[in-house]
Amino acid sequence: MLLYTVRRIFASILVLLASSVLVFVLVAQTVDPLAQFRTRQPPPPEEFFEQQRQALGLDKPILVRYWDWLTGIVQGDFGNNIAGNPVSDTIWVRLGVTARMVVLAMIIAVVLAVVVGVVTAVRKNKPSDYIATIISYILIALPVFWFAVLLKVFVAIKVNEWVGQTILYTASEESPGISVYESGWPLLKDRLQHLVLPTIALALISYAAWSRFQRASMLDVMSSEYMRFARAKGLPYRKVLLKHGLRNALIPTTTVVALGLGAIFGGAVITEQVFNWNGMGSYLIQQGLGQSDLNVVLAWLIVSSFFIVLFNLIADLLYAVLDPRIRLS
Amino acid sequence: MKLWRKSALIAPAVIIAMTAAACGGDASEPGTGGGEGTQQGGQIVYGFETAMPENLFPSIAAGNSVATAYAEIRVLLSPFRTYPDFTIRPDTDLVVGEPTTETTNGKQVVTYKVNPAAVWSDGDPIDAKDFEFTWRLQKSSDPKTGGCPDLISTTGYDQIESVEGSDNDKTVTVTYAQPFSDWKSLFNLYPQHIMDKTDPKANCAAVVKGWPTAEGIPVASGPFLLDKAGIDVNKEILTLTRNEKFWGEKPKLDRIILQGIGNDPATTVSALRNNEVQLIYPQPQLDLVKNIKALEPTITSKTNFGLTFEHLDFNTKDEQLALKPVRQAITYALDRADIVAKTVGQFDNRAQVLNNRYFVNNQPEYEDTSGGLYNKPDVAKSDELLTGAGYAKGADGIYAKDGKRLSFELMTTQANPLRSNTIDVIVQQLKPAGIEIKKFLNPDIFAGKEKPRSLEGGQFQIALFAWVSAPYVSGNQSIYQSPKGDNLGQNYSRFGNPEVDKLFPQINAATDQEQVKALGNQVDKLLWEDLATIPLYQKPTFIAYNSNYTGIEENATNAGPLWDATKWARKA
Amino acid sequence: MTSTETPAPEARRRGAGAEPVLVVRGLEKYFPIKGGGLLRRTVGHIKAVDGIDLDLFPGETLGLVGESGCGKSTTGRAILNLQPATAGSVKYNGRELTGLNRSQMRPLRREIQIVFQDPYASLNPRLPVLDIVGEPLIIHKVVPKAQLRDRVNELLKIVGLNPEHNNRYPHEFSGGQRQRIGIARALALEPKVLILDEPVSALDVSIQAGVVNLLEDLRDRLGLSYLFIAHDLSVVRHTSDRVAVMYLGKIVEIADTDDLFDRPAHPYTQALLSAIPIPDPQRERARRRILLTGDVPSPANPPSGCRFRTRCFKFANQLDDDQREKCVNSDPPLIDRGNGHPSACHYAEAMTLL
Amino acid sequence: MATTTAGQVTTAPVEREFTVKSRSQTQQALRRFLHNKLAVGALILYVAILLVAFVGPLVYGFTYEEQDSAALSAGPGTLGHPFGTDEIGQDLLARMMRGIQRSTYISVLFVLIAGTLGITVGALAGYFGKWVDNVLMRFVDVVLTIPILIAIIVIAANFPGARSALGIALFIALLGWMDLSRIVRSTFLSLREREYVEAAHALGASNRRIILKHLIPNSLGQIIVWCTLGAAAAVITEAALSYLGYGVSGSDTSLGSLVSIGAQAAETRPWLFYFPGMALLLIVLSINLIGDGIRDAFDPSANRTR
Repeated sequence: MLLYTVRRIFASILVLLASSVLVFVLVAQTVDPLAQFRTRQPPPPEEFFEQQRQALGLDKPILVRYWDWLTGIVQGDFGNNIAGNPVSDTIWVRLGVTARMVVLAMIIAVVLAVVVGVVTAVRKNKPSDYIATIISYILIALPVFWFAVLLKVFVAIKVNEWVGQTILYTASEESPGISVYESGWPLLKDRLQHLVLPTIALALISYAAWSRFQRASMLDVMSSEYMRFARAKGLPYRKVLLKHGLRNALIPTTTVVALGLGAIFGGAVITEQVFNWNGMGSYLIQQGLGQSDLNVVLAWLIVSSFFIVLFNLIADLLYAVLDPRIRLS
Repeated sequence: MKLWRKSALIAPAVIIAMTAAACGGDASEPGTGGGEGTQQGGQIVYGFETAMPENLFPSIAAGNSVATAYAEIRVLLSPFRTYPDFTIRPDTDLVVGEPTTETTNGKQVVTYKVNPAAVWSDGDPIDAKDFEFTWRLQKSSDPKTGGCPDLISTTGYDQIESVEGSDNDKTVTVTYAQPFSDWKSLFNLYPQHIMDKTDPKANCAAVVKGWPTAEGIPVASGPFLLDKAGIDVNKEILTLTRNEKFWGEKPKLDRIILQGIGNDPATTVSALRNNEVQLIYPQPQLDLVKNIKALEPTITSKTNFGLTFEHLDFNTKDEQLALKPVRQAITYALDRADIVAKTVGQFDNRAQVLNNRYFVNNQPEYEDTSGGLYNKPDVAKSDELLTGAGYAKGADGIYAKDGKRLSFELMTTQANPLRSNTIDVIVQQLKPAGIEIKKFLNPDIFAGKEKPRSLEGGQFQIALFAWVSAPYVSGNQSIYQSPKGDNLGQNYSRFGNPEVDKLFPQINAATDQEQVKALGNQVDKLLWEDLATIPLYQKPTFIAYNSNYTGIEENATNAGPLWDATKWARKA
Repeated sequence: MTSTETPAPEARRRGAGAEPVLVVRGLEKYFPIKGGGLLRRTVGHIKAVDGIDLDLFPGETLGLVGESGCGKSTTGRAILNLQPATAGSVKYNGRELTGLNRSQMRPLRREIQIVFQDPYASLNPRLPVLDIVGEPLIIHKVVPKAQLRDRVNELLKIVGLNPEHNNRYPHEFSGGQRQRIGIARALALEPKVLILDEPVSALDVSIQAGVVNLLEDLRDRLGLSYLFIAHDLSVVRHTSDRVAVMYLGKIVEIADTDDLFDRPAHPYTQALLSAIPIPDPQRERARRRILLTGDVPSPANPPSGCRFRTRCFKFANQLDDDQREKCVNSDPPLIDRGNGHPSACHYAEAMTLL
Repeated sequence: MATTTAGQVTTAPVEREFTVKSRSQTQQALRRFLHNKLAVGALILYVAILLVAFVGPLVYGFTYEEQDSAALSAGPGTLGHPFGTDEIGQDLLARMMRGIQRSTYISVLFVLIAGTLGITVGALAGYFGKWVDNVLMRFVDVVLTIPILIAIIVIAANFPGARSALGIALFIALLGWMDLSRIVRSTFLSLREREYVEAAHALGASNRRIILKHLIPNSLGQIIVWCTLGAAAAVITEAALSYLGYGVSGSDTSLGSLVSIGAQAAETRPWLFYFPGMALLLIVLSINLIGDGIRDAFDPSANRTR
């Protein structure tokens, strides 16, 4: 297992390195961070562009730029944005904001998916199974942003009107300025209130696919020999189901969840746009792509690559722990 | 002048600068807040639609944004303020009486009398030293002469010969080497006692660094502070708080929080409706305005017409658009009243067709200089012109000559439904006239030459975008004067008229507003004849706020909603 | 074996005296074993085929028998270059086959064909019979397109299938019929040598006879030579002129069929033969059964000396220590030790098992 | 043999065995599919939507660009517009029919391009194995470390001129083939060990022939399933791109852009929000159900769903 782990980590580092090359080539060749200055009026003098080019290192050959960038990242330095501020000052805070939503959404989605998956598998072809199935299919087919508008217009505003005060928020990750003058429980409460809708939006969309998956793997397991055998031994059904069935049915789900991280990152970008969160997504769309800010786009992509590779690695290792056959192949 | 886009960036020099108003002095007193029924204290959240500024120092690129301009309007004072009626009047907090100007021997001398009570928020007096420093800092972008290349503009300051203090430095005398008609735009004061390192290189280094947003503005001259404690870059929050040292009228609210909420109208509406923000100043769109109008009386809202106007630019380097009959035919075929009705007219019925490139409809200088030729669509006239130019309608109903069809790509910015709709309407209007238009939403429209399909790159045919207009004229020169070789200025139509060129020096030297009006309209008349550009309509502005607040008044110039935020208050 | 081979006395033996069509010498096929380290180096080899010699004479059927996993199928595939040999030589009519690349090999495919064990797996389920049987004709462009159907129908008739079924898919046929399709496909190119890789072992016993008879019939009519790979000795006895017995990658005994069955010399052969059931209960009860102990050793790490010694009843029960030492230290060559045919046992002695 | 001796060769006796008269795999799959009521219902719905979108414009009174100045922002059912109009008087139903056409065009193009790419890469990797497999699959691994939607956005942001329906399909396709290549690869890995592939080798078949004649037809079930699910994913992705401002940028419309524009009008002009949104939902839903139906039909033992 140790050797397997070391080998997987080694492979992951290689993949990440290759990914960094791909990211750099993709972005450095296409994003021009100086484009926006050309629209200034009066136009900045040519010296200004020269200076910016030097400050951002755009005058160097691409290989040198890549190397500088890579060595910087290894030391936690993502370079400066076009305004000259270090990207690393911002990106971790942004990541924290996004993580708040993504982690919670993932937990909710996984728990919900496992519960619904198991229940629908056990109650296969019963009304509850059909209803859950239809809901899942509808959630899968919904565009996130459209669904989010529904949440805002019909859930948040109606609930707030019904309660008579604002308990569900539709914009930002916390009330403006609240962290300046509040702390402790009021701040936490405020953040939770802001967390509800975006988390629901993100969680439900991921949940739908995962619950289908959990249901399928549960059905697979339930029809397997060892389950029949366990029941034949006279163990209580519920115990068989939970102890033998669920444990084995969770294995494929683990992988799917870990590998689904890329999709969640994509979904989070949209969710953040819809709910106006100042997380990684808006950082990429507004600051990064909106301003053609080279280092911001690069930082975003490499950070997300890092997490995707990390989660793939975790999935691999988890799988190996849960299913020892994997290690040998 | 500048291009308008989603997160438009505006040189503060331009925002503040308006011509000495011919109509000045008769404006009603703005803002009636502070009267009875208000209470002291409290806060307001302003949901900000543009991106968070990266830097708060307005004289460098990173700090030159709408966001900084709005936020700092009452943090760092200038000798002149812009009022909602487009007048420019002295800021009586900063200067006493009207600053005087006189031109002798080709030199312009301006004298300011600084308010004796005026002090920076750290207690240091505001005086001639600050004027002198503000000039010294921005007078050149050439490092060889002690200038700083990072400056976004040196316009005006580079013409100043000297800035001298007298009367215990409370009287400031500024001498221009040659007359500068936009002198009122200058002297958005920087604190000499804090910033001045005397060595130009050190000063330039300070300029390059600017004021990173997270660190706030070190010291304020206005009623508001924008200091570090109230800023959270990552949460896109800027907090304005009361400057206790301010000698004039102090703000009623404890704080004004500027919260970036992005430009998605749905978010904007729900945030205001949910009382997550109390004030918004978005680009108006039909559903947004409708939604918010429906929230009355909880929400108070108002549309207005500002200085921004939409127009079409024909690229006269295009083989067919180079022909005047083609441009004229297009103009005849357009029904601009219908465009207005289907776009801005839907959320404000006061919207009207704009027939002037120099002055917008609600400016006193405005005249319809088009000669009334293009007020109604005239397809017959258009047909006549095209036939006269040798075009004939093809089987597809589109005019063509020598196998070249009159089919043009009309580009505009992306994510702007108003413009997208405008083009859809134009497409349908020109189709019966035998002219085909294709829509292209180009996010690179304002990019540089490296993007060939941008305005600068020149590989476009017709463009739809807006100019942020100003009634004075020096800025218009770069838009309409003949290109000099590769140097277009902002003349993206790439069309030149020597007669027009001759008028620019006259306008720039004009100090009398009547003269400016006459010359401006004269130029515009000539521009109508060339038809390299067509003005369409003046863009509305829209402000909406929670009715629990009072004293909020919109300023449709580029001063922004916070221009008189001192008067904002909560209702009792 | 060649040097010691004596002309067979049996008249039944075909091709005697003629030049062999297929000559296999020192054929080896090793599969690498990857290590578990970071770089996954090759740490050893599975020696599936470890140096075998065979001759196949025109018109004869050479049986190749052994337990599963002894390398007999690999031998067949290595001869056909489906799995390139690690070492050794395979000559068809004097032409070297090993080391040929795919395009060099292609013309020779017309001469040597193979019939697979599993008639379910060896036919593409997505193709109708016409395409399956016609495929070799198309690949080698031996028949004009217009005549393809006729030729396929002819082939189907030859193997006893109804040509009207040529548009059916494999799953519409029974196992025996499918195997006939497989044979028809192999015959399409009019080969001289057929490698029959357990052609009947996946079939029901009742159907086996039909296919075996068809194969014999075809051999006689078309003048084919068969390398008949099987683990079922009774089938081999019925079909083969000569039989080679394989154990752990090596041939341990080779002889004319009757000779082998009557007087097996190698203990392994003896053990195999003793396991054939005899349809006479009395004789069945009376005869001596030789039981092999233990499992087949790993081909990655075969025992030293004689490979069979770990399971050999002779080694275990009948030899003294000196004799055993020889088994441990020296690999017995495949030579005639006075039994009338070659066997690879130091202490080979013919034995009658009945 | 037979050609020369055909005359003498007597036909072997036809084997009298029990002959299984059964259906081919495809027939069985089709039969199973037709028994799946949900999938058949979805197929009927989808075909109906496509019929309306492609045939409807021929008989409908308004074109998608026509502006009815008398009916700006008209509600559904008023002034001759069953689904209402937008602010410049364009008929929503006509625009939706056009939008569905364009979205269908995008998803079909996507499936064709990404399908070809994915099958090619997966086939090469799975068939040749060794370093080919290593190089191609490691490349896929690396590309998959970038969230696909974001990678598409980064590319789309930098090629604004190419954001036609064709361009969008291309962008999505350029980054959307990886999962298919993995599916095809693993299918090939198992298929290439089959005896019928070995038989083809023994017959001297070329690699090309083996891949095209033997391996791809036998992976078809998996490929078809991917194609349907991919078509649905393309529709959703296009909508997400439109919402983020990187959608189709010309005069044309698409279902995605109608949905994203409508998202603004949920309260003021709800018809602009609901009709396109529901259309998108129904299309994606029905394609997914069809895809699952096909999967179950081809592989009844594995009732794996997404």
